[in-house]
Amino acid sequence: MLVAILSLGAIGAVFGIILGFAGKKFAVAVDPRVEALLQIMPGANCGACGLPGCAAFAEAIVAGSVKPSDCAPGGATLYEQIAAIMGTEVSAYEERKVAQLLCQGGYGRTRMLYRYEGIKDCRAALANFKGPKACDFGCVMQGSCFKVCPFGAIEMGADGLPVIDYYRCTACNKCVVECPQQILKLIGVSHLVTVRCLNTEKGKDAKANCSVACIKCKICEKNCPEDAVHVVAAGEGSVAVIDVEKCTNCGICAAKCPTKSIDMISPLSEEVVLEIGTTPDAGCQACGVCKTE
Amino acid sequence: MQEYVIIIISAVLVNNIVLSQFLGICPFLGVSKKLSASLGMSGAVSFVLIIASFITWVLQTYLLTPLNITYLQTIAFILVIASLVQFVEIVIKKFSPPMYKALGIFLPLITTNCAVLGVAIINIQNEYSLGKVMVHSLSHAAGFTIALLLMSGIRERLEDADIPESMRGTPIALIVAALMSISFLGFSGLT
Amino acid sequence: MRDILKLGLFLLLVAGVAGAGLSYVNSLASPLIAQQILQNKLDSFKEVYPQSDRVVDETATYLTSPYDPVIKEVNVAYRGEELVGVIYAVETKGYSGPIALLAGFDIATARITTIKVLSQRETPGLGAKATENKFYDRYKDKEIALALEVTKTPPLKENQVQAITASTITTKAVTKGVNAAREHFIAHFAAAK
Amino acid sequence: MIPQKDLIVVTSAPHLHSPDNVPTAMRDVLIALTPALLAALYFFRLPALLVILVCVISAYAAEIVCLKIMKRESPTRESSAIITGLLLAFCLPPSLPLWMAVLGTLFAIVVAKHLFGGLGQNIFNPALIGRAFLLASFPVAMTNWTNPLDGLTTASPLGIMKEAGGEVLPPLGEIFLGSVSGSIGETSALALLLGGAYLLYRRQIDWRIPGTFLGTVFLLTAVIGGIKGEGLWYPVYHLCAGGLLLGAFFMATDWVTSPVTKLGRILFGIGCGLLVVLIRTKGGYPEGVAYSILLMNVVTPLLDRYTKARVFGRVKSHA
Amino acid sequence: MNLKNEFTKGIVRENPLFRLLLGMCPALAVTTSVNNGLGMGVAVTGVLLASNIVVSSMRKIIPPGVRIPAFIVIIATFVTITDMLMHAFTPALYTSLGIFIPLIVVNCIILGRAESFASRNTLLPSVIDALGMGIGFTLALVVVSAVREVLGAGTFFGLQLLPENIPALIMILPPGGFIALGCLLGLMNKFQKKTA
Amino acid sequence: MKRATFKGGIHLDGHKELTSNLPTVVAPVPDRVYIPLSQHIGAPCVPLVVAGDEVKKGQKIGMAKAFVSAPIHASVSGKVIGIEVMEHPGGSFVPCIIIENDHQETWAETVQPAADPAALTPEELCAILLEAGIVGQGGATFPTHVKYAPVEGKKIDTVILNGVECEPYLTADHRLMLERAERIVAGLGYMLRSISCTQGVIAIEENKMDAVAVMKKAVAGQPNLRVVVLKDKYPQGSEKQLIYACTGKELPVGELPLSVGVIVNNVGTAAAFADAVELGIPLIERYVTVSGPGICHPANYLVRIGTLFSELIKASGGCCGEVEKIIAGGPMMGNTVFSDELPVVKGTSGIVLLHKEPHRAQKEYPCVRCAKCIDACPAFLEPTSLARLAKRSAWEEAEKSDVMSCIECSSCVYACPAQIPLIQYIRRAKQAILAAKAR
Ligand SMILES: Cc1cc2nc3c(=O)[nH]c(=O)nc-3n(C[C@H](O)[C@H](O)[C@H](O)COP(=O)(O)O)c2cc1C
Ligand SMILES: Cc1cc2nc3c(=O)[nH]c(=O)nc-3n(C[C@H](O)[C@H](O)[C@H](O)COP(=O)(O)O)c2cc1C
Ligand SMILES: Cc1cc2nc3c(=O)[nH]c(=O)nc-3n(C[C@H](O)[C@H](O)[C@H](O)COP(=O)(O)O)c2cc1C
Ligand SMILES: Cc1cc2nc3c(=O)[nH]c(=O)nc-3n(C[C@H](O)[C@H](O)[C@H](O)CO)c2cc1C
Ligand code: SF4
Ligand code: SF4
Ligand code: SF4
Ligand code: SF4
Ligand code: FES
Repeated sequence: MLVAILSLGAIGAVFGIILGFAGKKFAVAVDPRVEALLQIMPGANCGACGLPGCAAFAEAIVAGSVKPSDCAPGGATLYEQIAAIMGTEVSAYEERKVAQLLCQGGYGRTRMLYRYEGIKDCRAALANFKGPKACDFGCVMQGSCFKVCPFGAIEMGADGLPVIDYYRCTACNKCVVECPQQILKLIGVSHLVTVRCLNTEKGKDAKANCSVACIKCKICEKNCPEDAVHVVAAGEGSVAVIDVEKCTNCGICAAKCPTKSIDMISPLSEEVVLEIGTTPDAGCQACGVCKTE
Repeated sequence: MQEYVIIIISAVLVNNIVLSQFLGICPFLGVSKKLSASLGMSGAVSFVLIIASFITWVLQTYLLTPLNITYLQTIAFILVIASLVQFVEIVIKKFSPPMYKALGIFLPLITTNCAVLGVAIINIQNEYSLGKVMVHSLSHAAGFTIALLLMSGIRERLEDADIPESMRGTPIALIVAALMSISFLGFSGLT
Repeated sequence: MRDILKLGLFLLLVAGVAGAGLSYVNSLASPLIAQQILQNKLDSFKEVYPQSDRVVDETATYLTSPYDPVIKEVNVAYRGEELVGVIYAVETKGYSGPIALLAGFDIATARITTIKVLSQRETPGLGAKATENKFYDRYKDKEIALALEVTKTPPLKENQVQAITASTITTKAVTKGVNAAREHFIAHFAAAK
Repeated sequence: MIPQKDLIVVTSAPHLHSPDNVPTAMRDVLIALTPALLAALYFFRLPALLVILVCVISAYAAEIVCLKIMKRESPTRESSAIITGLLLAFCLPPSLPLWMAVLGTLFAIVVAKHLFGGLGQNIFNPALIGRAFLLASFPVAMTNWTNPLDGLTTASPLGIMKEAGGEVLPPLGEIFLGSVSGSIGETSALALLLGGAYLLYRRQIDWRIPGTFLGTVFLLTAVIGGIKGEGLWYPVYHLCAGGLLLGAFFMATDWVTSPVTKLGRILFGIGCGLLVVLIRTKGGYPEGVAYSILLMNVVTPLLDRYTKARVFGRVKSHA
Repeated sequence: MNLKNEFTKGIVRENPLFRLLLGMCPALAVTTSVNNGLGMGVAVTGVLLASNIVVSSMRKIIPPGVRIPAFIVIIATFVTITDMLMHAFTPALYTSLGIFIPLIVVNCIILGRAESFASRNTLLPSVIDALGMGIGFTLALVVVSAVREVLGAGTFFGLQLLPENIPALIMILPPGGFIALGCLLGLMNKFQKKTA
Repeated sequence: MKRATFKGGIHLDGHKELTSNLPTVVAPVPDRVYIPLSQHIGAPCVPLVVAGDEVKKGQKIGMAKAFVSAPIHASVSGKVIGIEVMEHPGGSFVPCIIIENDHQETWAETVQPAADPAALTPEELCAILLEAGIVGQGGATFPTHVKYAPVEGKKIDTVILNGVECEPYLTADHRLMLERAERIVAGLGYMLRSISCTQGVIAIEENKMDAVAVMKKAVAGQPNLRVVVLKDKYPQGSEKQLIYACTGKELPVGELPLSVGVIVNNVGTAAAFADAVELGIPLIERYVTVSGPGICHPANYLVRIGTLFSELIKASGGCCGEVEKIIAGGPMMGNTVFSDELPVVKGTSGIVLLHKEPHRAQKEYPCVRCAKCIDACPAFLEPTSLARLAKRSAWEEAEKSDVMSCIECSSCVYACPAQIPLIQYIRRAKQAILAAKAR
């Protein structure tokens, strides 16, 4: 018995001391806050924050170079947790945004120049005469956005246009950056009325190519009670633009627009809007796989 | 001499530590997604495996057996391994940050890697001399490295494969391991 | 420094308590284990050579160098004071690992009594069939005049043993062990008769 | 005058493509396998026919079901599965219970191929996985050979060579023609050589793999034969006996599971050859072709990675 | 804290083997028969329970610097005790589990629970957690080994189910372990997807 | 004799017999020509005319402002009626000067033969190249004067004239060599003089032995010029492969031919150079092959720049069968266009109308790793790996795998049995890498 106690105790003590000693002697400071943050990060490593991953984000938070809300997938819960660890106040409430498509010119609505064959990549299609559509401003329909969405929020619809599942979208911005036509935009979920066309050609030309284009008729402008929508100069021409600050979501312009290039939708149901900021249920399942690599 | 050759062939090919002994499955599945990571992991495991084999053998031969307390084997060995791993981690972190970057995240995983303790115990069970212990543990380290590298080569290729949703990740890795293990059956009976 | 000592002390304490606990459990368990091992061994001896009332390990006497490394133990069976049989413990290399077995020899009849495989790592369903009584029976009561041979077909000659289907290697390994024991037996005991 | 606009296709160059496509390649392999198929039917008769039919049909059915379930399209109209079924049957003993053949085929198609994503994405040669699976599962049935001449159960030539016990090796001529016991499609060296030559002529396979594979086996066995004092018949015997030719021409060359680089293929062939000789002479089995190819399949991703060709112009700059 | 929840989570939702992918080595190595699988599961559960109890009751006095070594000593103690008891009382099981009994010490489940649960919770939840996790692990092992034993040996708990020549031996060989576990995990995933 | 060639590449069915034996036809001069402001690699031209201006044949109507650019000239005399954006054979939309032809064919005053061609200095020759708007006729339309602008410390020892014409269907260069051999040799002479280089090589594929004979006769008596016969293999005409076949030199990645002391030019470029020097005529017409299964009567034409495709197709008896693709250039490298209402430009070597290929399925299939693409690639790349990397947007890895060394010859796509448009993935990767670099 004694032998056992002594020898095992000795082994224990020796290693305890060595470890204690080594820990002291060779200590390298790691900010415990980084580790704590890593525990709570969504772990999608989606890069929406502009950094190479959640670990980098955690370090950047501690370094103060980013703010909690830069992690779009995180949502309000995460911002609170980060604030708790960092001992700061939650920054001003930010509205949840979703990616929306500013083009309605699917098959059958927009004139096509040719039949495109080749890889499903919008930039590749654009290399041939600015894409198969006669309109140079619209969606090229090859689904580059669909391919980059890390949360599976985009699907390609039957009319060739991407359809965004607003409930799944985390506003990570990836598709917005990817789209070569720059017709995806993050829009706050409380903005219900949107001009879904960026065609700046003359009304006549726009109309010749697409049945749902903004034709610069200014009917919206004339009818808006809040003076919130205007046909403004853009590119080499002009297009209708809504001032979100002034817009009251009355929907008159959408109703009056002769081509229906303005529409009114509520992307998320009211209950969800009320819970603004909660992480969408799909996407990151916090499986932690990303953390091990 | 021949005995050594047999030990080597047996440990590396016939009774490959991962594919037929089922030791060290966790890192084999967990850290085989990228070739670079698996290089790091196999480096770390090999390092700890060989040193631990040496220390545990010394411990057994000069302490546990003479004092007739071999029943303390498990606890003594695991203490050695755990401390060794932690010690190595601390030291590398201090003296070679690049190496720590490469190996660091794998080191803590090794404590609970049964390959290390398993080989240490097998060494004793087989009543190997120190020379054989070293050859044996080296061969197992090599066997582990080979299995891990092959696995990660395959998994890198699978990155582009159209694997059914529910089989992605660990399930397909296990299937790959199964098929690798079937292939390694070809070595069985090798003398 | 105090911290370090504290850590060491704490581990010493925990490890010491663990050591104490373990040695206590060990003191309870080890006789049980020892007895269990012994009982096992005796049971095996009984199976291989039932007609004895005392088996003595006389390895040291009979296994003087140089000897066949296959043979691990020489256990001599006595009935009363009479030396009636020998139980060899042998170990050979099978298909996927060592095979340890007992082989019993009867002095009076100059035959193998039977064998018993103690441990093996052969393939379940194949080589592992070597642990079945059916297989032991293939060695039962074989004469020791000629060395045993393995065949794949039902034996035609007295000194032939039929291999387990698709496990010739295992059978050969077992037979090799038995043959080694046989030689030793002939050299040391058959003369004694 | 110009056809209607929406008929015009705009796409990237090139606008011409080789008439060679995946279905034609698969057809070529099937054509190349025909001599061996005829030889198998001639020597082993009904049992072989049954095993072949069962394997091919179940492979085809499994392929279709898998494609349906996983919502995949196949460019080969399932003929790659027929090849898998046929090749698997070719490396089974004619006496194998049919249900085992079905099981092996299912394992090959479902586990070794479709779990990995289907055609082109599998790591392991499906037919060989099927065989290895069966060998490990039913070793008794899988090592039960009948001699086609007398219908008696005998060891295969390589088995006799390995065991060196009693039975006499059949003469080289029989081995070449195929009237010996062995797997269904492996016995006739002549038929396999014909098929291999056809594939080489059609450029469906690269000479490097069969060339280095057979060359390595020949060299090594010649050396071993020399040491044993056996003479030239020994390496030739090793080339013609067992599944070596079948493996070297039809299985090691499987596009999907062999390296894509030229150097990689050479190393692949050499590796296969080394392993075959190792297993045949030192291993637990009389035959090692299947395992050697499978083991090299495992190494293929690494071979591809480390044997990339030097890109044209990656030379020392003159500037 | 909902005790029932703590208990059930280990069985399905956070099943250590199927969901957390912990303890893969024993799950592959000893599952050649249900007997072994069950024995291993019970042994692990025992060690888990004992170590959770001790860790939880000592959690206030263990200095953080040697937390891991201390846990390991505690676990190793119980493993050694288990080892001795099995050797003495279940010799057959002891031989067939072999080296995997001492290796329970490095089973990530046990250290993992000690670290992430017992060292942060009081005694009762820790006991419940250990039981849940242990039973979950045991069940998983039984499932894997049942698949392997039935398909590979044609028996269940040693009872002959299939005729002699039917079972595919490979299932009780090393590849069979990987195949069984891989397919089970795949099925779990598919099932999970449907219900989610 | 074993023909010189390069490693890799593919054997194509040339279909050249459709047009190779027919003498070139002078195409009807259209009533209107459409002259794009950009017909070359580099900066577009600045127009020198406005709607309503009268222009003469050969008059400069667009000016090159940048160094890598080339002026454009009126190909007919008449009146400018406007500048409009039009479809361009290169796959884009480009502003074009539209000239109403008065059919007077009055030459501009600037079109003057050089007084004494033999006395021109290298600088003067280079100036003529620029003024005449000569760009590469081999397809890349690289402004030729840039190639001949002296570079400090670089010595050119060989000028290779590219008469390979490895594209199927096209025979314009072939006919040019048969019909205007002495112009080509004269042009080569000026090229050599303008950089004081001695060696001239005319490279021709073995499938044009008649052209070889004619060219050999044309260079007879000039020991510094030789005709090299090359193996019939695609893409033998590609610059790097051609240099390797003719000189054994491997052009290092990312470097220009001049780093190995070579300039490569198309035979048409040389002929145009001779015309510019000796007659003062700028580049206003070129040889164009109109061929393919979709053309009723394939032929070669001498065409004014700015002529619409539709006029040439009409001249060839119109389309036959169900045309699926209209290609500007050859079927391996050329661009598909979506209508025939677009002009011939300086780089238009051919117009090919194709039917649907019967053995092509609609879909791209997974790669079966047959490595046929790898064996075909003359740049020794792994197209399948590059495509795979591009598919998952691994641009950096693609760059490390030398994707930028792809010469876009499309051999890999031709060879691929799985019908993968590898080249599109590769271009996509190149595009992304360049975009990242630009940022
Ligand atoms: C998975 C597997 C396990 C095997 N296990 C054994 C074994 O335990 N014992 C044995 O002697 N042979 C074993 N073999 C080898 C073959 O069954 C046998 O050696 C070989 O086919 C020779 O056949 P024979 O025994 O009929 O001569 C095994 C083979 C396989 C595929
Ligand atoms: C900026 C630039 C400078 C060049 N300078 C030269 C040159 O000095 N000499 C030359 O022979 N080619 C020069 N080239 C032309 C290229 O080498 C090549 O001939 C041209 O891109 C067309 O080649 P291709 O038809 O093989 O694509 C230059 C190209 C570029 C883009
Ligand atoms: C794949 C490929 C094929 C080519 N084939 C030809 C050809 O057949 N004839 C030719 O003149 N140029 C061909 N070129 C263009 C040459 O590389 C080179 O640019 C040209 O000969 C330079 O002459 P230029 O500037 O006068 O056009 C090819 C280029 C590539 C990339
Ligand atoms: C030359 C060639 C050889 C082939 N060899 C095999 C083979 O050995 N086994 C097999 O299952 N399929 C073979 N196939 C068919 C096909 O490639 C194979 O099923 C794929 O591995 C499935 O993805 C072969 C195909 C070709 C073109
Ligand atoms: S749709 Fe997808 S990619 Fe786009 S912002 Fe939303 S989550 Fe990101
Ligand atoms: S929205 Fe943009 S990225 Fe998406 S399909 Fe349309 S053009 Fe492509
Ligand atoms: S990769 Fe580029 S260079 Fe190589 S064959 Fe394809 S297109 Fe040609
Ligand atoms: S040619 Fe096509 S199928 Fe063959 S390897 Fe290349 S990409 Fe794959
Ligand atoms: S490494 Fe063996 S259980 Fe984790």
